Amino acid sequence: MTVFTGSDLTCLRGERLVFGDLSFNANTGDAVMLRGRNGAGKSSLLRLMAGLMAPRRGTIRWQGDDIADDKIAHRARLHYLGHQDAIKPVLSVRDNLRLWAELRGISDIDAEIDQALRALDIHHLGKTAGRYLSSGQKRRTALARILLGQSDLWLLDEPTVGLDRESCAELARLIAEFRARGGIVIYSTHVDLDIAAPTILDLDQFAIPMMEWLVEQDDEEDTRESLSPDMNQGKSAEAAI
Amino acid sequence: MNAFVAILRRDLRLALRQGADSVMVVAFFIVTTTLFPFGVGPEANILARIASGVIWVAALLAAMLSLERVFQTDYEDGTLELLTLSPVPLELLVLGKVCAHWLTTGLPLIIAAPVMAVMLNMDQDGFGTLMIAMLIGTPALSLIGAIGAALILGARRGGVLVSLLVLPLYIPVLIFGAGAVEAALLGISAQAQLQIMGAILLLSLAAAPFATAHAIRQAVE
Amino acid sequence: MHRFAKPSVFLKLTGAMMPWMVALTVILTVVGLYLALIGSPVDYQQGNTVRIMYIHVPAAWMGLFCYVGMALCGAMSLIWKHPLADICARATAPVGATFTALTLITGSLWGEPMWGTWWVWDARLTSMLILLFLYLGYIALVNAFDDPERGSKAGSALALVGVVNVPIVKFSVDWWNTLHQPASVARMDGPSIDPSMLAPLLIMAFAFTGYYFIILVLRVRLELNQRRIRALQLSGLFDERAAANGDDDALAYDQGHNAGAGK
Amino acid sequence: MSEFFSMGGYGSYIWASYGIAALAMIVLLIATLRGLRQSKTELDQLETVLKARRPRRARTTDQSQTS
Repeated sequence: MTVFTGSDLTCLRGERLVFGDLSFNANTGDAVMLRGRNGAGKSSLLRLMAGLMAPRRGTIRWQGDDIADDKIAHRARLHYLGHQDAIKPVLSVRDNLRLWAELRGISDIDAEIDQALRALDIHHLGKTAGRYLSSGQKRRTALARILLGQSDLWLLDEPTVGLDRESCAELARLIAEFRARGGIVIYSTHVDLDIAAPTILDLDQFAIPMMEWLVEQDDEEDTRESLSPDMNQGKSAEAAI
Repeated sequence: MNAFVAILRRDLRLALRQGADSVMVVAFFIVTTTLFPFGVGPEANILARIASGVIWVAALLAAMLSLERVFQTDYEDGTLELLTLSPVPLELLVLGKVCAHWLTTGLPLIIAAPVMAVMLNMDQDGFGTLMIAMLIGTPALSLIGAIGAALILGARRGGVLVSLLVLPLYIPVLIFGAGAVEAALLGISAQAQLQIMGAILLLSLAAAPFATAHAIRQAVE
Repeated sequence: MHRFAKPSVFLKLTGAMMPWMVALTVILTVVGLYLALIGSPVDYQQGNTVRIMYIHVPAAWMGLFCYVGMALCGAMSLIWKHPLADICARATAPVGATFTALTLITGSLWGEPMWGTWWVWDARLTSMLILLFLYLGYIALVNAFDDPERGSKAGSALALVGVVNVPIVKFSVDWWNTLHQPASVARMDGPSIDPSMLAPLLIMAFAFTGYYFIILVLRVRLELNQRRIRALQLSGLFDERAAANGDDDALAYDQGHNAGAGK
Repeated sequence: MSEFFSMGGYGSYIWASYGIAALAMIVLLIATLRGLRQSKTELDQLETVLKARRPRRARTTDQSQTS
């Protein structure tokens, strides 16, 4: 069955329209790759999926339940990786990760962190303060965060930024492992990431140039207005003042 | 509850490592208080008369000075976004952060206040009440201030803005805080004022985390 | 209702009401001014200065009324997320701030001859002053964001927080004032108001309310226009080059996405 | 008449009050009206451009739907 679905999503950011009438679905073990131009709404879609923002129209469901209904449960099952690494310069890599482990209610925190650090090959940096890390090491620390605890859904926004070729391969391997456990990965990337059979979601298809949208709105408006004959009264009164 | 402790511990650790924040707030408090004798003259009786008000005003300004940073750095480095996405009510996390803010700024102010009271020649009768009033009042300042700090996330000129938003809301705390000390100095019971301050604290404890969390969700959207 | 759509219901309704509102307000103002300046008796205590009351008191009422209105709009925006609510709150603020400032100014002009001073730290004056600060804070916050919608939302939250605080501030200022200066100042309201004085007061209050609603409607329209302008500009409508090529999709699209949300 | 304007000696205060009130309210009204007029002209310009380019727009929509 399809686990994670979205239907008829329309997204607005600030005052501009990002995409409209977008639908997606993902089964356990699926990987969905978001593609599109700059500003096509890859980040926005990931934020919608995470529940950080609400779609203007449409719903996102997990096993049939609207994610807006139980946000805490949805947050517990997902890991989100944004553009920023959220690493405090004065805290060590371990301490940086510790907060997220604690917030997820993980029981054996140290073991989990050890495992995550090893998986990303930064175990030796455990005690290093955030400010001494290179950007690639910071990114890997951020990636280590998504390995903490149980999760069913990874939402990765440009996870490869700042990573070298080997780390990318490492990431691909982690994603494969996660999928083998039944996890769903949805990601956007500019680099080719070696992922087996991803579903491709091309956001350019759902872009609505704003002029078309406005024309459409006007047409709706006109049909409504033509039903009532005194439609321009408002304007004339305004001119009279 | 674990989440509350977790965020509190992390924020305290951050404050400890960065160090300067608490020291700066206390230094600002002392410097501001010191300015008053220069402004109104060094006569001991005048200073004694205005001491409680001066200490409260300086404490208000000092608490506000540190407010802007409560959420700002977390907002900028993406931490706030992740906190919003963690499987814990954001209100609880806000409460943890406010608690950390109070421990790193409010508490040092309470310790510094009697020293300044001595320097301003305040009568000894007022000391106890001053400490108690500040103990009740400064958490309310942190709670109310957090709303302002969350509202200005992403705004231009946030620092100036936060003072414009928050200072009018601080007026009740100032009135009753200074009033309590005044009453104690006159030898009257300050219980009424302290009770009202307690009520203000409880009200802000009940309302501020929700308002702050709402503002944060708006900011990270 | 969608934000970019022309809210035709609002425009039509207010458009039809507008001439009546203007006429009513003008009549009320004329009658109110006549009664306030000529038709009402001289107060036995305050003399002719009582005439200042006929704008001072209604302005004070409006100052509070507008703040409550703003908070109600804030609540509506929070609960129903109706876009007009934010706009209404935003349009109310300058009117409320103006009335509050007028209250303070006319109060000073009354206080000088009657109390012999421009300003006293009277509880009413002080709480009015704080109300003015709250308005200024709101206006500053709303305008401090690049994305106007974000500003309106933050403003709505602040208006709600403020409305909880207004009674507390009022109460604490009353308390503070009685402690420091026990009722030494004359109260503005006499023991009982004569109908000949109440009439101009009420009529002026209605005139001010009418004025507020006119400004509200005009400012909401202004804001709606500006939103539509921003939407149209973001849509890449003005890209002459693209228009000439006949293939404007790509360009218009990119422009729309690269332009910031603000102006 | 001059008695009316002097208001029993308080004329300056009273007329200042009414004057400032009138001034503030009129300034706010004029500022609003002016802004409204400006936005209207600007909007009208944009709307004409939109209207002018509308038929072609509709066609593009059709094409994208058929393809």
